[in-house]
Amino acid sequence: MTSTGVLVGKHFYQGDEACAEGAIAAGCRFFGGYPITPSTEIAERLARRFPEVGGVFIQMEDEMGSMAAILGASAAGARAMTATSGPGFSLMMENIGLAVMMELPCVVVNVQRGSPSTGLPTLPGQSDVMQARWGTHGDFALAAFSPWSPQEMFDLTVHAFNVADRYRVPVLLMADEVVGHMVERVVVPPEDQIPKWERKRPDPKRKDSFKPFLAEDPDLVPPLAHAGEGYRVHFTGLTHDEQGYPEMDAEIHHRLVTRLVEKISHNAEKIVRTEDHFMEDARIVVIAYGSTARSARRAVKDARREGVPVGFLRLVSLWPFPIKQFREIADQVDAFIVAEMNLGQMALEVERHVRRPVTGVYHAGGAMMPPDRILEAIREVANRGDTHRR
Amino acid sequence: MTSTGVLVGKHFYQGDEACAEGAIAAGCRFFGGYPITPSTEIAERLARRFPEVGGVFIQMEDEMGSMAAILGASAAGARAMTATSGPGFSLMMENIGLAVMMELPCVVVNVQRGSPSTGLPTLPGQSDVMQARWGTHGDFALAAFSPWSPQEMFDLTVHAFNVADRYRVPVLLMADEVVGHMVERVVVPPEDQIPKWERKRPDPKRKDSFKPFLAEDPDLVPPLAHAGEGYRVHFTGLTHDEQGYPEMDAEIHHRLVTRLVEKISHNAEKIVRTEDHFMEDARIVVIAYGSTARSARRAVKDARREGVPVGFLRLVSLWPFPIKQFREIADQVDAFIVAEMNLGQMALEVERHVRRPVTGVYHAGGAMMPPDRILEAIREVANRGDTHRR
Amino acid sequence: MMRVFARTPIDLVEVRVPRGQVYIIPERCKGCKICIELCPQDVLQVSSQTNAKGYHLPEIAPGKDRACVHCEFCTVVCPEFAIFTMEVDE
Amino acid sequence: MMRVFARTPIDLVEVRVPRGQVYIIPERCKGCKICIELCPQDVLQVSSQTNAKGYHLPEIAPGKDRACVHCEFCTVVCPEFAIFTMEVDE
Amino acid sequence: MRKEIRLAGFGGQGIGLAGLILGKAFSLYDDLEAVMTQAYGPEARGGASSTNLVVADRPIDYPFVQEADILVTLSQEAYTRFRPEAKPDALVIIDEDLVQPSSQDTCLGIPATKLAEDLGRRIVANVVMLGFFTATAGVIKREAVEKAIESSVRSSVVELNMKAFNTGFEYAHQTEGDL
Amino acid sequence: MRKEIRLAGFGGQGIGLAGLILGKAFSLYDDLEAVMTQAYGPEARGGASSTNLVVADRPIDYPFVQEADILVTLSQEAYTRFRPEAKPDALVIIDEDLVQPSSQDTCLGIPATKLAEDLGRRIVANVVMLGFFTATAGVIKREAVEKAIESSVRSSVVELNMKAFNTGFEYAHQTEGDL
Amino acid sequence: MATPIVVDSHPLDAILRADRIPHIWCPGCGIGIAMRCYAQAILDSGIPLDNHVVVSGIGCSGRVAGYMKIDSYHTTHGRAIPFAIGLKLANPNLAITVFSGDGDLAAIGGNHLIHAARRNVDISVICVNNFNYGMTGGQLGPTTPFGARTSTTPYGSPEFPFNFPYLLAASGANFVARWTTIHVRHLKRDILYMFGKPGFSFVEVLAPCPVGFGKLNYIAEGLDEMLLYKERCVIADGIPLDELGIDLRADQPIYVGRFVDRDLPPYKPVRLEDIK
Amino acid sequence: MATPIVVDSHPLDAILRADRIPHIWCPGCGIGIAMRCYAQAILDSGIPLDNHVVVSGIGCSGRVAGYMKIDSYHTTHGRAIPFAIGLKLANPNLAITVFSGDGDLAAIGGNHLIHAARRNVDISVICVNNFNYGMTGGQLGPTTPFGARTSTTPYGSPEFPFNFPYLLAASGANFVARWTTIHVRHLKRDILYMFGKPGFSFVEVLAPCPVGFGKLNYIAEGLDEMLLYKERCVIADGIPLDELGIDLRADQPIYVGRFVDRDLPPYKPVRLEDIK
Ligand SMILES: Cc1ncc(C[n+]2csc(CCOP(=O)(O)OP(=O)(O)O)c2C)c(N)n1
Ligand SMILES: Cc1ncc(C[n+]2csc(CCOP(=O)(O)OP(=O)(O)O)c2C)c(N)n1
Ligand code: SF4
Ligand code: SF4
Ligand code: SF4
Ligand code: SF4
Repeated sequence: MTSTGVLVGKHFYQGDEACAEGAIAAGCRFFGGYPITPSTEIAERLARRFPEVGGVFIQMEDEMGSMAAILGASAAGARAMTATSGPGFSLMMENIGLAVMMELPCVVVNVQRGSPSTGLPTLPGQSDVMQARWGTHGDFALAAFSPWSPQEMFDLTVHAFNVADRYRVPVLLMADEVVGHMVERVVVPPEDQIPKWERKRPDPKRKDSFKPFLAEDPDLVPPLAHAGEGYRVHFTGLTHDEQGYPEMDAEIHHRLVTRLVEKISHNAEKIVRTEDHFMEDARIVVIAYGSTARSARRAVKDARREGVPVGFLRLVSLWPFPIKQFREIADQVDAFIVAEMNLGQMALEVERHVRRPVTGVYHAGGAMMPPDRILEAIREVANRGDTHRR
Repeated sequence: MTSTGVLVGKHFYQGDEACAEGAIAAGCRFFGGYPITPSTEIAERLARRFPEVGGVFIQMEDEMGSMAAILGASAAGARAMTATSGPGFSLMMENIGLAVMMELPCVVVNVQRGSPSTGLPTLPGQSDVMQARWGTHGDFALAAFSPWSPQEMFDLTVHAFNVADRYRVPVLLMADEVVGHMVERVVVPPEDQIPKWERKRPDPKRKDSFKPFLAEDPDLVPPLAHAGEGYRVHFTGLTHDEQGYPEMDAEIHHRLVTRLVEKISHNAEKIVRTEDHFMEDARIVVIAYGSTARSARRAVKDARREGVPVGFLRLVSLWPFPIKQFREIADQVDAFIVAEMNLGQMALEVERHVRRPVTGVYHAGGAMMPPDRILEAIREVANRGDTHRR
Repeated sequence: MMRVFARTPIDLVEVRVPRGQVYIIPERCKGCKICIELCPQDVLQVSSQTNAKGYHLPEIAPGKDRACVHCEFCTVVCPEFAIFTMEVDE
Repeated sequence: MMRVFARTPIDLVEVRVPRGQVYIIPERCKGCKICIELCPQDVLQVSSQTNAKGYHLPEIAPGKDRACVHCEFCTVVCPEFAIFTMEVDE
Repeated sequence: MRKEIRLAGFGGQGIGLAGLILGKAFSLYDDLEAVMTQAYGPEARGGASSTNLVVADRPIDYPFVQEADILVTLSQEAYTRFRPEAKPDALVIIDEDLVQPSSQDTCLGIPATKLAEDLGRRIVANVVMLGFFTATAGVIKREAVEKAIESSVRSSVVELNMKAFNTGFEYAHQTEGDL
Repeated sequence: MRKEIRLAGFGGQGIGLAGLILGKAFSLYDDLEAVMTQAYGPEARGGASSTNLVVADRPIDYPFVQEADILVTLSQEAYTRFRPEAKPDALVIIDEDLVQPSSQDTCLGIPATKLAEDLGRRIVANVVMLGFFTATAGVIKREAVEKAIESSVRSSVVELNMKAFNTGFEYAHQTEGDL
Repeated sequence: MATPIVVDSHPLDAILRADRIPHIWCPGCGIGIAMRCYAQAILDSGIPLDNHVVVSGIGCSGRVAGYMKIDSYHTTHGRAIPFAIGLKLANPNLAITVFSGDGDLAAIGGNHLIHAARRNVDISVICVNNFNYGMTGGQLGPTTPFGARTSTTPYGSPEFPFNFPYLLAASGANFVARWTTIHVRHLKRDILYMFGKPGFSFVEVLAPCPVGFGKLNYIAEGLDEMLLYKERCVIADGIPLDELGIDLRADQPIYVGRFVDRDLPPYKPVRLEDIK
Repeated sequence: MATPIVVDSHPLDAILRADRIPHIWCPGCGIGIAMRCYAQAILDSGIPLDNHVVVSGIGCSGRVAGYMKIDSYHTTHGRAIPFAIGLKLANPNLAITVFSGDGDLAAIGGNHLIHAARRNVDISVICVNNFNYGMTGGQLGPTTPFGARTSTTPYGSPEFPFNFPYLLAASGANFVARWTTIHVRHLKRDILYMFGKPGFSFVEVLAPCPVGFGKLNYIAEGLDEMLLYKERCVIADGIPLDELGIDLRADQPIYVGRFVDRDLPPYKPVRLEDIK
């Protein structure tokens, strides 16, 4: 263990554990949460680890409280996180909106299970990905990532904190039960190799003229002053002006909300991550994310072996949607296949951005997508020549 | 007042009042709610009116409680409703998912205000329409309507109850502050002219073999047994079999969730409502809903006067999306304009269903869309000949 | 199959110690031993036999064949609805 | 413009009844009359004058020009931060 | 025909009720379309209050008053704030004891509050004003407004309100020469 | 190379720990890829418990065991339930005192629980079994498993576990003639 | 004869969903005992079975709704009480029992609990207090004793637990009792009493959760906790409410009994005829 | 001289956002008085202004955060307390005060209130009790007296209100007091006391809401309610907690005072050094 408590080296971690360790490595020192399967192991690991590294672990009375507590901690300067699954995620929605409006960085992990409602608590799902985009009321933008391995549970947790702090935005880690519960090798790099994007901070010499919601830089992100630093800031969930004062005015509202959305869309390239394989000569592209991407890669490899010119594009980030990446391939490819553990969610977004037919390989959840189902779809699409949507 | 308390005749009602009266006319006799601007007048009117007509009005301690209470009342056989606005709507999401999973009919009114977060409590918005579609975790389907007048606050409230009961689904009335607070003539028809779709009920002679979640009819809707009727039903938010018993099984889950989604998509034609004007020769079509549709109609009329061949399609229902209506016109028209009081939400759906360019006229909220902004967009699109998206 | 019925009220007039017969539904038992330890007459003991899940069921202790007084304590404390007694008409 | 400052502690050694001067920020007053009715010395009364919003301000009642003892009750009960007194050095 | 009418005054003067009565008169007891809107703000109460009506002989799309054709004001603050937003040639009606119009402005005045006080209830100044409005604006029939009053106030005060309405209506006719 | 290994037994037999040790041995102390998964159900505890490992010499996409190449069972229920899901020609290792294999099945047996009891701690039957597995399955180096044990159990019981491992390992070699 | 007579059904199977038994609870778990008392009280109540309704939230205790062969609603976590309120107010003939865990009712559901008590809504609540969240694997709950170990307090809990009788008395409940799974006869009696009692009534049932709580706190088996209750419980009359806190692990009496029994009028929705 | 001297700023403007005053509250509303006491207590506290933080929820009372010139957080409805907990635990040097309404803190926020009291988190809560929801136009609140009229109980409330001191004592708070807006000196004193008191402290401030509550309940003006408090309040020592219910409209004493003042250890997150 290093002086800051990071367990550098090779480990055999459960995805949930890796997420907790990623948080510690990212400097997260506040966790407020409420247990829920299959994310509970994140809380349990942090309950054990935080006392060692000087972090605050508090189990709140519910998910509204968890979300509010991490925002308070963030306002006081901490990197703060919570973890949950579908039902708790739904309950966090209102205060995710508060995070957006107050521009308070935080990380929310959703280890997705079979849904809707209580659904299949111990079994996987990927059906909260549209909720991640639209779940709170109002227009907003945030970032969401989808790990496909325990290693990525670690890496993307670090990235999530970085994006959150850099853009003052809540960041969602949309894992699924397969990835959360599987155990695999995780390499924790030495601390100096863990990327750290700092929060932009105000100039202490300009305390009196400081406007907490004035974004002077082209990235549209205002510096963040923490409680107790003497800036005498006001934060509100009401529509506010650059000083942070409530203003009941449609134009101020439009300007504020537009900036909140554009600070993500304009910086999308720095936030977005995708990964592709076998794309050089691909005529068909399979798109997947999270645990389903593991099945997809296997299916693509199998299909390649059968000679099908199929490529594989993995969405590491879900939101903002990697529009640029899609634009680049949209016209080179004949057909798209989207595999996901839901009844077709990211596929809707793909459809809007490509002009080619999109075939969905869907399952409502409860079990990891079998690679064979994707392989079959690839064969079908390849044989059809012209494709149509199921 | 009729014997059942319906105030037949012509009235000058606020939209919120009309909604309350619509609920009474529909036979709603249970309201559980929590005050929030700009929906509070619905609760206030029902608090005054329900004691006259034998309805139960209860102000709950929060929106989670409100939602749960109306589901309980629905399970006991009542037509039940709640009303809220953005922040409360976000808090209701988890139990809206329960309503979906338990297939308990209910009506949730969201009088939308400027959002996200606390936003602009007294000013209008339309930015919760995607949340209506995706706000709870998991795959699901429900119905959502968008009234453009106090009269429609009445009419669509009645329709909402009918759809809810007929399809055992939560139905959302997605009003906005303009429509909720404006006062206009509302005609309450004689009771025998108020349409009433009944809940499908089980056969009392087959109590012992009754399976509360077995949909034998092609509409995919199982009959609903109420508490106290002797069917000894079990309802759960967990994935369940046709008996209602929890089953942790991916295939049962897939079958259940697929049915829940398809009972709406397969019956969409009976649920969906749209209205169109000037469509015969239209080359450009303006799409709008709620109060924005009033601005849009004015803009379209003005443009027609200028000789622009523009038509107007109003989304009376938002969800399920009127795919069929769009398919019909998708190829006859050169360009689409979507006007909405948000940064582009239903426009995304329109984009997926038409092959022509879609121009958005957006405003984040806080004031009703000025007709001139839409008129300008019509002129621009008409002049451009070829159009591109802002 | 056994008939299913509700408990009938005790006749309070005639005071006598009833004798009981212990019944068990083996596949329900999870071997928690609560019935065994809490039986006021020590009628039961852990059997060396297991059910399909591997749980050790209660059995009648040696010499206790007629010791059950039908106090029904095992019935009410068994968390599994696995054991109960019935009054023996003698 | 008036200087802004925090309240300074009272000198507790010298016991005397201080005399006060009433100050008002007219545009803050909402005419609630709380200061008027709760002043222990009845120093204030409702004025017939209104501020821009139409609220009737408090004014010094006739003959009460030197009656304020700087007890500061009006200061602490005014919900509007509109009225306060300052000790007069005589 | 589309007419935009704004009634404005001080919180507590019954501006909302006046608008409601007028709206009913147009839309229930005459053959016109009418929409009423009010401004909602975070301040619970106090300050200038206004009620807005759009009246037309065909369905009304845009329900808000943009440039009032008729402006009725019962307070100085309301006059000062809303006069500039009305049409330059709007019909402006004022409570002449409470409002001092700008010198360029030609207004119709009535001492509505005083007249109401004469009737014993200052609170019916709004209805006095309605009577005067009905008589002078020429946009709505007397009977329609009367019916609207009847259906809008508690039965115990219908008579008082009718009297107030009549007082305002008659005041207009008495002073007709001046108009 | 892709090998699917399933360890199964009764709740409380330390099946999870055995899987973890084996997974670590493969992925941290040998040069292989390994993924471990477990079945989660609503039942908190009790009944058959299994831990599954997929091992390969390249990245593993699909992490679940579909048809086990190696099945290790420490209870009859586990054997009965999981034998049919394993490959017909799978290597099946059993605690020969607790499992009665079907007559067609050829298994490798070890009295792991009894050997553990002989060491004074029934609870290390899992590690005895690991020793036997290591010696017989030929998929993992002895040193790798030993290192994994060292890094997985509390330091106070490392020695005991090493002894247990050795016991199982040696048992295989003693009985080599029979294999 | 050395074994009991083997049969395949139980006298209470009439109101159990016997096809779903064995249930999912762990060996030695106390929930089944509490459910049994509830089932027996229903049979003894004289209220037609069709009028009994059970509402649960999420948790091991919440699974009771799935095992009772009466109308049963297994709602979302924490929302059993407001769901029950909806049922009761929409059909006042129903005898509504909320059966759920302490985490469900007092952690995420705490707000509904105190407000239902304040309003004095006519429902009965059976709260299984097993000092932790069993279902999710033994985390800190609002009843976990100060210093106790759970999976989220591996070094001991830094929080004080609720004292249910005190909290509910302060909130406004009409009836509050506490028993344990060894007080089966008292427990059944008081459940029966709640059925007849207008207003909000609440019974706390201390129950072993050997797997979630016991094993980390030296009460490894359900049986051990049963014996502990037998030994340490004291039926308390007149003990001040603020002294009713519990620490299973401490060497102190555990007070059980009826702590509140009063007759404030139950909640009634407003009806015009009641006013005029 | 018949008018006071006209000036344009107030001695307290130093810690007010004077540019935002006049505030939005109605004439005669009591929130401003309670805020004044808080502001004065801050100045008197000796704690650097930079270390004072105010957290509010939504409601008229919640607007206080926007008027105090200290670090201030105007959160979502009901969530001020958990937000404050996050602030406090992440930076224990801060003096955190939650200033909000009774609806915010005890209706939608009720769960956080009782759990924060249970944990005894070291924050101070100032709760303005005006017997209704002012901001949304005068609806029933969790403190509305039985029978009182509000916009959602036009025929009188069918619900009993909470008794805050009792509820908070039962939940675990270290300090609970009640004052009214006429008890400005006591109120300021006790706010100051809370700043120095470890653990969860709570002061209830009865305050007029003439527009939302008063006018429907024959207390039409803020002043009337101030006079009513002057007349009917009794500083209560030793009154049992369960007798501290309030009905403004009834002809009964209204008890004010300090009701709980104890020294349970405040919540501390687990640190390894504290254990070893
Ligand atoms: C909104 C939500 N949050 C969290 C959970 C996860 N969860 C299920 S049961 C439970 C706790 C149950 O504890 P308790 O009520 O004490 O019941 P027990 O299992 O101990 O009987 C939790 C946290 C959930 N299902 N829903
Ligand atoms: C989630 C949510 N529900 C409802 C509201 C509407 N709302 C705003 S303030 C308020 C009540 C405020 O009452 P209280 O806390 O007593 O404060 P007061 O206004 O009386 O000072 C309500 C219900 C909201 N903003 N958010
Ligand atoms: S109490 Fe029941 S489950 Fe436990 S051992 Fe006895 S029969 Fe088996
Ligand atoms: S107390 Fe303040 S607001 Fe009220 S009348 Fe006096 S100065 Fe004006
Ligand atoms: S985890 Fe605890 S509460 Fe749940 S079934 Fe097992 S013993 Fe019972
Ligand atoms: S509504 Fe009530 S609480 Fe709100 S500002 Fe007005 S008087 Fe104060």
